[in-house]
Amino acid sequence: MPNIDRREFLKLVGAGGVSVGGGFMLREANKDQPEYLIPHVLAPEDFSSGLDTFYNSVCSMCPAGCGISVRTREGRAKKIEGNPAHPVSQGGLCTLGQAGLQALYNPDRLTAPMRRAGAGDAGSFEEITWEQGLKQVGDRLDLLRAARRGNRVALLTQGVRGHLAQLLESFMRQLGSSRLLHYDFDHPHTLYAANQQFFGESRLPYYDLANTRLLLSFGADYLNNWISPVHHSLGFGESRQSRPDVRARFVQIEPRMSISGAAADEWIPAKPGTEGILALGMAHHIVAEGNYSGADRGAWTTALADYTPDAVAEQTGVPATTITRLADSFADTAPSLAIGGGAAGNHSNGVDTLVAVNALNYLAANIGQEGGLVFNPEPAGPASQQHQASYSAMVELAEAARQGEIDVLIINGTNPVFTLPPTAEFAEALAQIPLVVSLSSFLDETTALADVILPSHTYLESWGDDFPEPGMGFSVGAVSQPVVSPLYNTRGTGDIILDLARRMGASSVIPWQSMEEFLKYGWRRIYQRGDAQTLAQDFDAFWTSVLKAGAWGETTSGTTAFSLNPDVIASIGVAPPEFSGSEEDYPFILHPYLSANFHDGRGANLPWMQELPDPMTSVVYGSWVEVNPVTAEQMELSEGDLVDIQSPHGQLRVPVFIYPAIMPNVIAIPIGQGHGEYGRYAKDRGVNPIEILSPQLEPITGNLASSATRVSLTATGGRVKLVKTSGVSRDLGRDIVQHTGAGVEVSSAVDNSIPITEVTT
Amino acid sequence: MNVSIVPALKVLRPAAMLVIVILVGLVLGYWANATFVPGNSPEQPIAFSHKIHAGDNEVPCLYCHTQARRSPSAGVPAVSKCVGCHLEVATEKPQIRLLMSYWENREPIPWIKVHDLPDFVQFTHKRHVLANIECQTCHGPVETMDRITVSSRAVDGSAEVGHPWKMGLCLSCHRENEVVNGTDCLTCHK
Amino acid sequence: MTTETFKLGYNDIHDDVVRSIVKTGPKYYIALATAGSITLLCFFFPWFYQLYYGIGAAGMNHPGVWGTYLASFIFWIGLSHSGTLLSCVLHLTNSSWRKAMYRSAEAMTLFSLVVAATYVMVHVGRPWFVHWAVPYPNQMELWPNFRSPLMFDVMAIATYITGSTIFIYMGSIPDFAAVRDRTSGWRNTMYTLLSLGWRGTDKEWHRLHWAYTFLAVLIIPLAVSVHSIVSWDFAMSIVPSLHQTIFAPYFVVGAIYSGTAGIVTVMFVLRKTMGFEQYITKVHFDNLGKLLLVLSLIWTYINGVELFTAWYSGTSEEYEALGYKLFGYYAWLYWEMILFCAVAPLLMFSTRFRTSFVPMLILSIAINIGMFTERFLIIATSLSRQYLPDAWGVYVPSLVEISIMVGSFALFTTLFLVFVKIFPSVSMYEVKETMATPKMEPLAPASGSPA
Amino acid sequence: MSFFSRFMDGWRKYRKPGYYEEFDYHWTMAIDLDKCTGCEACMTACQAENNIPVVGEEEVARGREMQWIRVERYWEGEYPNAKLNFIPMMCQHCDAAPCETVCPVAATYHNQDGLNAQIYNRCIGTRACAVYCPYEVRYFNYYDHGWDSPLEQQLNPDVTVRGKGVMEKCTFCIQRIRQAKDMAKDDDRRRVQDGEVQPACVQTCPTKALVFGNRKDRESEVYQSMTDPRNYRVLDELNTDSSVFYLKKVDA
Repeated sequence: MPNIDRREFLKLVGAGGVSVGGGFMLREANKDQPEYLIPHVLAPEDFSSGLDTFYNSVCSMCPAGCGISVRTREGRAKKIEGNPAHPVSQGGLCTLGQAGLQALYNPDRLTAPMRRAGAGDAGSFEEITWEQGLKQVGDRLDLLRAARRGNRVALLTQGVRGHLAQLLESFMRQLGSSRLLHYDFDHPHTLYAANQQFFGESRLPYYDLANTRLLLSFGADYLNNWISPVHHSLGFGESRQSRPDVRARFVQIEPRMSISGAAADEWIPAKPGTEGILALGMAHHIVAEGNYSGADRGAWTTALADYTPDAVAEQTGVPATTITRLADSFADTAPSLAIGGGAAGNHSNGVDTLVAVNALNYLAANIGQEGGLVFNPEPAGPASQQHQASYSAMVELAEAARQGEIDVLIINGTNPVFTLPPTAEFAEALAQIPLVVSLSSFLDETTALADVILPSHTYLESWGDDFPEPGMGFSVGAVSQPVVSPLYNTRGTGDIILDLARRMGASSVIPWQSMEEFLKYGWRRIYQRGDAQTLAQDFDAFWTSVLKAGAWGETTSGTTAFSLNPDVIASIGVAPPEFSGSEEDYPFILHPYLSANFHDGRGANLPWMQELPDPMTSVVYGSWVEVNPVTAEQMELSEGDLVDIQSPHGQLRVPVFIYPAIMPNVIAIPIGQGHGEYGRYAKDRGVNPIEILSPQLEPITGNLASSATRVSLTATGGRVKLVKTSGVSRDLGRDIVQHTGAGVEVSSAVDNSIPITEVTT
Repeated sequence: MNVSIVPALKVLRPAAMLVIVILVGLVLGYWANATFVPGNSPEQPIAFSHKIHAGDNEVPCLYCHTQARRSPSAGVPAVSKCVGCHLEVATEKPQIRLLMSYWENREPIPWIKVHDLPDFVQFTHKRHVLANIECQTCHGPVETMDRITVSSRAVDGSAEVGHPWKMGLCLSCHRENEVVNGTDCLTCHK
Repeated sequence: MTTETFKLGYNDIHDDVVRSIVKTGPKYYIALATAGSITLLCFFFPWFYQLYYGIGAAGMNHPGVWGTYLASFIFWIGLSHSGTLLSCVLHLTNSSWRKAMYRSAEAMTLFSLVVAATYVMVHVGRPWFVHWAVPYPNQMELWPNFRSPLMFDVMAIATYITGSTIFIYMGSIPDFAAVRDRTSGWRNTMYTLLSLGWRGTDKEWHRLHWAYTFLAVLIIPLAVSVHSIVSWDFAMSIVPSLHQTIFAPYFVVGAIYSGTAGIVTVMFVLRKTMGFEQYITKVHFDNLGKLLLVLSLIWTYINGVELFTAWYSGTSEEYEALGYKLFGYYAWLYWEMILFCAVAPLLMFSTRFRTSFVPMLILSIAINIGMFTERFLIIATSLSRQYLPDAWGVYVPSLVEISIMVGSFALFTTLFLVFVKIFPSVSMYEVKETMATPKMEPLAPASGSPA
Repeated sequence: MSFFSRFMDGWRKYRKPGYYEEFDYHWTMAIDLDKCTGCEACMTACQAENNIPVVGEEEVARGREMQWIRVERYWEGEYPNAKLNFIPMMCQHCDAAPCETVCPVAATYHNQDGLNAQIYNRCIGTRACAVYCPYEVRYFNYYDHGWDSPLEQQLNPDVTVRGKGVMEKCTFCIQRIRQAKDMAKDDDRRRVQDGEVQPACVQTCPTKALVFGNRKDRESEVYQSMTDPRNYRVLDELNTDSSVFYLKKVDA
């Protein structure tokens, strides 16, 4: 060791000391924060950490009523799957149904009861306790009821079925109020009316897509939004390739290609509103060709005299040859099926159109047939459609409010301020009502105008039940049970109503303490319908088995015999559609359609839905207007150009999307975006085409003819980048999606030389 | 003219020594921290002793960690489980009083996690317990510990088997027992 | 041999070079400070931001997962090829004119390699795990994927760095010794260590020459392999317009091309700043000019071949890629590249152009801009037009990327500035070799008495 | 045995054709394009099952969307004869996968069940696999994604949440496959039965256009589908030997 002087030595010691400390701190800094293991105090018996628990329930994201099976882990919902045991969904589920989880765990949920702060403007609320909120409302109701002025109370709910519907009904009866309105923007009023006219029952038959061989769809987007999309999809898949040498043919008739149009074998653009005329043209051909040989053939001949293919071709813009070809194949193929709805039903002649479609089914003898229209038995539980409010009913309500005839308005789930055109002046009407109570789970446009908010559970936290409409040709029901314990200080709609009923002193008639109790009461009767074998077990066993299975069914089927009332035939006929606005000023017809992701706008607050590309255009986060390529070329428009869309009742500014499959004089905008409230994900995105709809009515139902607005299109010169996930949507002959003729033999698996070895399981 | 590099090296020596001293110091400090303040044996809210339970009184592991045989996670017993016995047993001890106070306030006990795997490792207790692997194989001789410590001693306490929470140990064990596809990454990472 | 060097004596050379090391004017410090601060500001600061935020700080997206980072990586690797490779070839061909410039050329090699290596770290998503790409036994019992061209890359570059470091160091031992003998204090100590006790005996000279030649022979194939492997990172994929057999030679040529241009630039700068007018002369520019011309012609030819084969293939994929390259979103960049790398160099057919300094400087810079564009286009155009049109997209570099790109040049400059103060940036002994032995005065008058 | 010879041995074994035949499973998917309606239920199902983040409008605009399975759309013809064809595109789990050869750290490799594995915690983020993949189905985490509380309560505990700088892609829902194998082991069966395991997309598909199963079980539904005369594989000319079979659309 060489000699080191003192300074040197001290230096070294110092350095050593510092570095030792450094090393110590280094490891100290690298230690990670402790994690905690928080056990239960008392473990619930069905709980086991690290293992899944599945609960069967019912989806409430749209009115279809699919059965779902929710996977939960340690008390949290992880995944929603279709319930294979449920006849509607049979294990399948649509994208909106999947996203129900984000409704449950949405960051923008209302977490506690609230009251309008002072005379504050919309949206400024102060938190209150349930007692305060319920007392405020209950007392008012009690007063009115005592004063026999219950009719000054109105209850506006989204379309609900099952015992909740029944509860609301008896609740309003106790109040002595007739103002119980179920309101859904997309409720097919015209379809019910048409069935009433033609079949004499205001119910939906079961459309047996699975067994049909030819489907004619007049404007009904049955795979996306029409009535029961998941079940229709199942049928569609079933009749495509699922059985050896069975492949049904699907024909879609609509001005703008929908998802169903894309899936169809043939897409036929017909002038908007003339679908019914087209149907009658085909009917004419069927009768004229002698493909129909019923006793009332003569009556039909006279009724359809004017609808010669050529005349119809003239009106609809569909070539006569096409009409006759379709008519022939429709008559020859058995079973065949014609369905109508969607845009076709939302015209001034909506009901006549759908009656015409029914007539087509009648003439092809599809009624009561497997693979055709199958009538449903009376639903086992309470139904709701008799309370469904049309546009004019809503306008009446608004009018009554303006007259000061309404003191209390209870709103449950529905969002009329968003889904009604401004011409209905619903928002203004709300301002006239002294006490507006909202039971919504989210602060949507309507709730923002409420005075008291009593936030309800989401469907994954609450009790309820459902009897799908239409049924499956037999009685179906299902109970929806809470799959997770409530996240926030909210309550189930049913429980809130029951509580209010108590407070207004109706407990003698509505004695139940909770929705669960009421459900059991109601289902006891259903249990008693059962045969000896089911009755053998006691009710509780029945109840648990229904909860376990997530579905209940009965083999009773509806009537198959059907005789047509002769007067109907005489009354058949479809007038040409009426549009608001002259063709000169407003050269285009606006075709608003329910967005695949957002339904009528209720899905817009779900991040998954916002980021899910629109199936047809792949656009995300926003709105667009679809324009035919030729039209666009004439107007020198290209993708992303901002255009002003002017209707007689309003104006919108939207970017253009060049859409290859839309009629040149039609433009389409999806419904669902353009929210002013409704949470961070939905707020201030895109536009809401409902805002510019003219109050054009379908006279029979008073339904809004939402496809009957004319608009003009003017380029603003502005331009935005349309956010979409697709690059180029043409395959440039790269044969990515390959086709084959029907039944043509193509390369067999052996050619692909796949290594396959036998294994014994 | 001096061309040899030796004098130059001489000049450098103090600097070199400084460097060496600093390096040694760092290592020393790191080691000291690791041995005297190990992070793998934290103070628990209740001084629960596995030695008393699993060791002296030979309570089987699965009596409390019931989940281990049917679930990926072994699970910690609910407070009710502890109370179940301690309503009678050793009721007067201070720690038990502490336990009871949790129980009376219906509060869970915030145990601190000692054996912790990264989130990208999907370990399942079930398969290993059903394969009759001794808990001690990975958790060390818990029945001898008053306070739980991540231990690197083998079951018989003889030799070091390397840190039990490193991938190498999983692999070697999977190799020895010829686990089907035992070395496929997807077996644990997904 | 040119005439200027005759004016010099051995001592002049030594004095010049040693002065360039010892005497440091304020200019130098200003330059160093600027370069250094730009490096910090434009290179390291954005990089750390990116480390914190994620690669999202760059403009890369779904089809375009590779971008300017990789382009710059290739560019710097390419630049590195100049020096060592060049000086090896010229050493073996024993062309005397190289001797003045090769030291700086080698330095350039070394530093571009360093920058390139840094770019690997900038490019990958989790640089803190990048050591996994190196084979070493570990408790996870995991090895890198020996089939991966990227893994070859790691190996090749590591080897290349080592090789060229030894090469440049060995070549400068005698000069270290020379400097050692003319300096004092810490410099003396440093150079004593660096020169490893070099005495300059015949034996030493002999061994040096032998080892030097040996290394030169060794490094040439190494250099070629490195860039071939870099090209395979792309060519081994099945991406249309990347999947090409010609890529390896294409990259090698491109590399030497841009590298040579780089040398021209550096030499010009050295000449002006360090006052090496006598050592770096018209001759060097003339010869380099010729070399550049040849390279540019080869490069152009390969480009033509590439286009032709793409067109000839007639498949939708190749067609689309070709059309996109020539007329698509990045077309203007493509034509800029053609102008700079294929058309402009034709000027060098004229000797007057080759022997005039400033135009050569401008051209050399233009060529390197063009070559950088080439590397960028190879990635950008082919990635945005692949097999599934639905997944097509466009990649645009972000501010962070551009700033880091600029910063990397600053980093290079900084390293070089440090270099010229430590290494004798002109190889003294080899310059001497090119000089006639000066007249020696007899040490003492001869005494006439025979013993 | 020296490391080198062991390595060479493995190399040869791996490259021998039919190497995978000695194993029990060869997971395969068949997609009937004649049934697919492009409803995109599969996409949301996948997002929910696999903790796929929502990246937000700006990021999608920059082309940073995350979709392990996506529905591609290709228009054909012009109005009024325009047709729109959908094709779901996800990792094809190629037996000769280009992505596997290029990863320098072997973070992506082929496992004995015919799965193209992606090991997140091994990935160093060179993104080379995404370049080499002709199907463009590999998605990169350009930064750490967040979930607005309480949305994170929905995250699937069986699937790792990927951090920044890591490549990710479809795994055929490996967590479900593992679970099924676990069950099979419980009632000591050697093999998982057909239909016991379904990836999220297959499970939710309303038209049942997607079929998943073990190719080596000749009774399995997927084997029936993949031997259907309509079967083909996308970009088959690249010899990726993919494990996802498409059934041609029928014109009628």
